Amino acid sequence: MSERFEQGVAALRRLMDARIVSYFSSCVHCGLCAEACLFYTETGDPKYTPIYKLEPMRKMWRQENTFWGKLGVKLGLTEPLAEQDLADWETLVYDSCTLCGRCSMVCPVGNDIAYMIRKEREGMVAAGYAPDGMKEATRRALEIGSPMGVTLKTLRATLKGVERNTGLAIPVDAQGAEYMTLFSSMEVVNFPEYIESIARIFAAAGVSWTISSEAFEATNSGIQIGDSKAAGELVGRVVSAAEKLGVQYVISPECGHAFTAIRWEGANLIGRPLPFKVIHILELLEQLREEGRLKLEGHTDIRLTFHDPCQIVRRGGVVEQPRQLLREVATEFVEMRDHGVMNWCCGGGGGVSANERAEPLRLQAFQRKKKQLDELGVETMVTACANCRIILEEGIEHYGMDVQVTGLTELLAEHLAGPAES
Amino acid sequence: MGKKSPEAAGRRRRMMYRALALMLAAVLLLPLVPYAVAYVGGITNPNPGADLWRQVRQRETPPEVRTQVRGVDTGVLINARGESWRQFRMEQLIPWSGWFLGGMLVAIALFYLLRGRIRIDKGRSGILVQRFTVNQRLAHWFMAVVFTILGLTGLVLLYGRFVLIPLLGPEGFSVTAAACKEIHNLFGPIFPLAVLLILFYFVRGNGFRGVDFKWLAKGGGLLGGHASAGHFNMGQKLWFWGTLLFGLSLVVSGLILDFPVFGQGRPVMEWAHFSHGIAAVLFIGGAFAHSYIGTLGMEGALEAMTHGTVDANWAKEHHDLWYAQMEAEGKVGAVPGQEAPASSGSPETAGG
Amino acid sequence: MFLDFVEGPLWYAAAAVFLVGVAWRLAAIARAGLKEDLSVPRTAGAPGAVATVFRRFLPHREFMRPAAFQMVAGYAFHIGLFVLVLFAAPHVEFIEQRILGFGWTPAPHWVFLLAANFAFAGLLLLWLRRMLDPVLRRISTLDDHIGTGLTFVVMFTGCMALFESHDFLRALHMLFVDLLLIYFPFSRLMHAFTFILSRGFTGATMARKGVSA
Amino acid sequence: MARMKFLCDAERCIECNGCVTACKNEHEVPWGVNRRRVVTINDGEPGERSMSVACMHCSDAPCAAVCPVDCFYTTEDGVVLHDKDICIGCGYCFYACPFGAPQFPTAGAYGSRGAMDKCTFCGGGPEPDGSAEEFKKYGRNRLSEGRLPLCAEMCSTKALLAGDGDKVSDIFRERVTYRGIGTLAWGWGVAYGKGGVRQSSGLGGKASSTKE
Repeated sequence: MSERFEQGVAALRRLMDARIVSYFSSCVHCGLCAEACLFYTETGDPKYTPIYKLEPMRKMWRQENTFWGKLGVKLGLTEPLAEQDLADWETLVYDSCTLCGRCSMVCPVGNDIAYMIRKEREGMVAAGYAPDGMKEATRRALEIGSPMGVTLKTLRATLKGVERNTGLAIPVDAQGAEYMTLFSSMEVVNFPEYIESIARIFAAAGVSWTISSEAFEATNSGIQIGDSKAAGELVGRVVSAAEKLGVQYVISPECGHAFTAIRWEGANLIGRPLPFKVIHILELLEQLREEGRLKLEGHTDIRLTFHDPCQIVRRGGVVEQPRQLLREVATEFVEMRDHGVMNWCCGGGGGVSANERAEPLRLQAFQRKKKQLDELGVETMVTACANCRIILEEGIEHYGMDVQVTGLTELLAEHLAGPAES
Repeated sequence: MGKKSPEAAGRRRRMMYRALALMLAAVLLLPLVPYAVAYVGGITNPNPGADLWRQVRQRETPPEVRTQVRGVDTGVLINARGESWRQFRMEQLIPWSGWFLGGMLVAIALFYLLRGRIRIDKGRSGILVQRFTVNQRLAHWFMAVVFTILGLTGLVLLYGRFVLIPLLGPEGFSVTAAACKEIHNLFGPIFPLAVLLILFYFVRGNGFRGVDFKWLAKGGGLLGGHASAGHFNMGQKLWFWGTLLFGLSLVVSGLILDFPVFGQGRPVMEWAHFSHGIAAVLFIGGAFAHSYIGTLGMEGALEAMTHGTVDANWAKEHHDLWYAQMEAEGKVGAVPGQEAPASSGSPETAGG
Repeated sequence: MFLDFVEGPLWYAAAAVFLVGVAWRLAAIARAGLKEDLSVPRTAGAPGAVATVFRRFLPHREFMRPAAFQMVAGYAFHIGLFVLVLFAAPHVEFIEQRILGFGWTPAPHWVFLLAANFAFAGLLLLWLRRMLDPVLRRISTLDDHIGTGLTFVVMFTGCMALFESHDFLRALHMLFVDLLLIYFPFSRLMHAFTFILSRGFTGATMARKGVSA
Repeated sequence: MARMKFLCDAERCIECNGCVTACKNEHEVPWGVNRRRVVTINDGEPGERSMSVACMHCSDAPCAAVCPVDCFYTTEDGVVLHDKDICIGCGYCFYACPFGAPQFPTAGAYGSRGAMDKCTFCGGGPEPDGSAEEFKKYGRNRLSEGRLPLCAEMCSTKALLAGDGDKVSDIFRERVTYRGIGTLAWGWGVAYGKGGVRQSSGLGGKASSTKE
């Protein structure tokens, strides 16, 4: 038994909290979670049943927390968790789960399966069983500051472009600003429109904001791969930068897991309450609109729908804000059949997008989104997560569909009232 | 106009009294005349009760009857049909069904000895074809379990007196029979659900077509030559419709027998028992053949109901038309979610 | 003799194992502990926990169709079993005489029959599906089958004893009841108690996030 | 050996239901069960006849023939009895019985049938004669005490006769011959009086023996 495996077992043992013990005690193996999981519904393969992905952790629970399990292991009747189990389950745990948490919504006994998988990944990664792509991304995040390798230089170059396009000065390291924004690397590299949009909106609404040159990366690979130490390190950077600038709020960008990482896990990862409030960009925009600071004009008459990013909506609680905002600017906003907290994941969350070997499976799982879109027959889809957006665009490309994907913040910026409209 | 004398008036009044008295006497005495005549002449009339008792006994037109005791059939003095029911049960149903069911088993045993297990001629191809969905299999096994429970308990009640009392003794058999009766009555109302599920999940593809009669003419391939068949062959179709027919008969008669609280009298109950017994025995006999051919009798048949898939070669040999259709639709080999032995390197160590 | 044993010593032993075992299992959950959540909640967790305990009795509207089978069969079984256990006349009598010292109005016979039919149909369908559906086949363990099987046998022998004229049948029923009670705390049957905790934990976490789970 | 029989004289039965009451009271028969009942034909019309019916203790009893658990037995006195510990309450005896004698206590609507209950000719059951257990299940065992069924004993018109079949039929035969048949069977004197219709024709001698 290798030392790494021992570490994995130790991690699983440490994480076996009351929730997980209760969850495993309650599970009656009814199989309903399978119907909630897009990897199962799109492949029909029973191994993608969510609770089945927890087999290693269940074995751990059985041998540590149950009478028969303990007895069985002592008598040699029950095989304890073996390293091979972790090896066998690596693909199930990382490639076929986006931590979207839809299964957690349907479990009749109320098990939060996504929570358990998140914890199981801690054990997997401690034992060294994680996809190379994600390991790499985490390494880059820790060493370079961004999973995609985006450096401050890259950001500055992007910001220069933004300033040129908008004619606005982008505040960097402005002491005493009210809000500090974070970006996902994808926004910096692929969607600078997002940065332009918030610059315009904030200018129009008179928001005092800034970007920290020390911590601008919102994504947190540690959360995805299940490495609390790395995740805590990444959150810690944001916290110290925010403390240095003395901001009251940190804005989580249009990126799903980034929001979860800082809003819901941040304080727990660093072991103390955050010295600032975390607000999602959509929450802030809706708040500004309600206060009358964000004035919108004009409508788009294109029939469009909204793709709920799991970590923002179901696992983040930002459910109504995007819909309120969208209704302001779109007359033909229609909902997919399963939406809001029961939406279907794009297939690339939870680090699956950073996991190259998962691509064929992810594209297969995308058929679920395709069906939803085909059923609705819309040609424009709005979303609020850079990762979703990339995955959706890839899927649309792969299946040769005729659908445009756009960010909600950008859509709002396009309908900004007043002189800011260019 | 002479004036009326008082004497004349008095005479007339007396005459009136006498006439009245005479009339009264006549009224009172005249009904006695027949008795008097009979007494004198010794005439014996038939007993007026005779017709009545005949009616009561034969129940052709049941006489109007009243009793203080409330309950089912309390007004029936003689239940003449009880005897015919007894004859049916003791002298027809029990012995004849015994011969029938026993004969069925012997016939199956002979068939096995003569024909042996029907193998897949070309061997297994390893390519699977989805034959039944989960819901179809669920409906089938639900029916199978409920049918077996009802069938076994029913047979115990039918033959137990002759077969089990010698083995268990009267006390022992009473325990068995009491348990069987309760289980039989309790599972009875679940049977309609099983019939409905069978109807719902299997009605498609069970319509009769021309090819089915050719199949029948060839004895399903037993009388020589290959018999073509679609998703279901004639044997299966007959079994399906038989299930519905017998099932319906058993359900209707069974419910009548199971809940004797809706005022149904003995004639209804006896009729219900009559049809319940016949349908059940025929159904059970059919089930013997069905279970034999579905398990021991034919290689590759059982897995269609357990795993839902069949081997492509089996499909070609037994349901060629269906196989051709599946092939045309590209469904051969594509079995989603099937635990095929070589399931794409997935973890198999779990469970238990 | 047999009846005296299964309704006497064995019954007391089984009840003791059941009570101590369940308490031990619940204590084990408490012992596992839970870290305090330091994030700033949107809404309080406790009301969310209570809400979810009740809300999960029905699936989300969107999930009605995929969950239809488990819903229908599951409820038929659970409600049926609930009525059988608590309202069957012999059970009420047993509870009154042997456990609580007081009883309540038992269900009329037709309610009992209806409940038994629902319970049997539901349990059979659920159990058969466990054996037939590839998903359930994949995730089911021996415990699932033993738990279901024991419940089935207890119900089955209970109905066999319905005629109430043979001590042997009653004793048989009691024997399996005792076995079920002994098996209960070590098995997935614990979900009868822990489902409240599971729903509560999830409900609290999700309520903190502002999501009604 | 005696062969116990009931006989109800329909010419005498006045539908007073005394036999029903006597039976119910003597055996403490449960609610809903009537071991004996009086049936009236053409009630209120000319030719009305009443008759008290219960188990007739048949020689070739259909109930015993069809019973799936074979719980019936015939005593030395020809009384058809059954063992409630063996009976499973299936109801087959009720279908086969010509007289509707077998009764079933029901437990409410959707009633499951309890063990069958019927007239025992006041002869109890398989338990020891006169035991409390026997009384609880089958009622009083009068036969073992040398007494005949109470229903017949209580019959106010002596319409219901019970006892050894030979004696019962002798009594009835006498009655029939004594009162004649048809329209002649009429009047107080014929039914109860000393002078019989046929007395004059030389059969009168025996009539006096039935004198009350």
